Amino acid sequence: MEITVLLFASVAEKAGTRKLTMPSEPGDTVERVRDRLLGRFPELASSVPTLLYALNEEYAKEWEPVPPGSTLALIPPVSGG
Amino acid sequence: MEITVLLFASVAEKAGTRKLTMPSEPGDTVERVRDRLLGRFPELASSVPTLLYALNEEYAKEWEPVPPGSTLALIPPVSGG
Amino acid sequence: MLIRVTESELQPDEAIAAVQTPASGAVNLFLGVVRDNNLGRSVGYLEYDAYPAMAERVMREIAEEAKAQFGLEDCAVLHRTGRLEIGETSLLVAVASGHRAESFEAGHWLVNQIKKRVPVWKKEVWDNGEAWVEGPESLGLQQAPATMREG
Amino acid sequence: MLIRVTESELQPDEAIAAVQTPASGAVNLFLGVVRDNNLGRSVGYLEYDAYPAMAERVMREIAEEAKAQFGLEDCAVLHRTGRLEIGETSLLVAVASGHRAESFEAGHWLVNQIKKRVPVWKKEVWDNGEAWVEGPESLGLQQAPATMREG
Repeated sequence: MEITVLLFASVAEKAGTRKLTMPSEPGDTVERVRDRLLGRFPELASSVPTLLYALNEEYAKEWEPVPPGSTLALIPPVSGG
Repeated sequence: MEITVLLFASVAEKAGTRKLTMPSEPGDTVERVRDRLLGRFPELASSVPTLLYALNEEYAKEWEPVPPGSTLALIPPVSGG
Repeated sequence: MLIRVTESELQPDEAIAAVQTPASGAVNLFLGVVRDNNLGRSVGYLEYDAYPAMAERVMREIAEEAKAQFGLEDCAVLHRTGRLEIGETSLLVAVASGHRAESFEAGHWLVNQIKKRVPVWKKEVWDNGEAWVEGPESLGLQQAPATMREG
Repeated sequence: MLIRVTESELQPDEAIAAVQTPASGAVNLFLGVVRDNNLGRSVGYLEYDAYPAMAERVMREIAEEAKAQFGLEDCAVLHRTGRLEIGETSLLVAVASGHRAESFEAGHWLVNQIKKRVPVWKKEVWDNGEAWVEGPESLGLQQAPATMREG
């Protein structure tokens, strides 16, 4: 099973992609998936301090588990309105 | 020369008219014209405590002079909006 | 600055278009609407009377004050008169400003001032009667002795 | 409760009609509009990105909170995405309530919450460059060390 990762705005531009999949690993949390992603896209490191996360369309904390099949979104500071 | 008097809403209903003219008198003030009007329409007496006045489309105090040719409006408590 | 007392239906799009400028980041539009109830009583319809020439003059005065006080791009005030059914719009206030906070504050301030000062009156008509409303915020009621204001 | 993220033009009349009920005496409509300048810089146009499914979910959450907290009749939140020119409307928030005070307060509260929480992003495009805007009120920036928030 895999994890779907969604990227938006400045983060999508830095990574050069808006959507990718990663293999799920036992014990995955938001933080662990994010750190594997940083290995692949080191250019995202500068975004991390202001990044929020969403698991299956809801805001999630870094310690929350990421079950196989989940969708994890990286949410840079929003600027709607 | 005459004074035009405009009546609105509850005051117009009590008096049975929306507009009338009165002869101008020397030394006329808002209060004096109103008091002459009360002589003609005693049913307006109960409106007086909450009445405001407008002279030529601007709010006016009771002591202000009413020159011949003026338009005096009796303004019951407003309820627009 | 669009200011109007009219018997015709009020058009939100017209008010919005009238106030927008290229520097406007926020537009706030307020609609006063005829409600089916007031003070616990079921309302059939409203009949608005006005002193149109003076009402427009006072509306313009209030709009100029708001524009200066809140640094607005522009504002518009339109009031309808005549018979209005439940759901119809009696008052439109539109405000355009650079940022949102002023647009909300100015809009609210404008409506408060209109309720106090603009010579417009509404009569409530029910199944079994009718009465002219005396606005609790009107200047006329504010000047009256306290005992009368409670009536 | 009308909630929508869309690439199509936003229609004020649709939002107003969506929230009105017979018991509504006040409707407040807020339009977020593309301004020709920001932080002293001349803006050419804006490009909005969004996470539409989550944005609609969060918008609905905020709207439900507002409805309960302010005792509203109803409310609507619509956000546009894609390329928006100066003067075009990016955000519509409509609120209907019995009386005017709640409509202004709830409208302002809703827009504040939207700026904090809804996953939508704008890129400013100038003559000679572009940049993603990081909303100073966004939750993401609020969590960052104070030194980063000043940047």
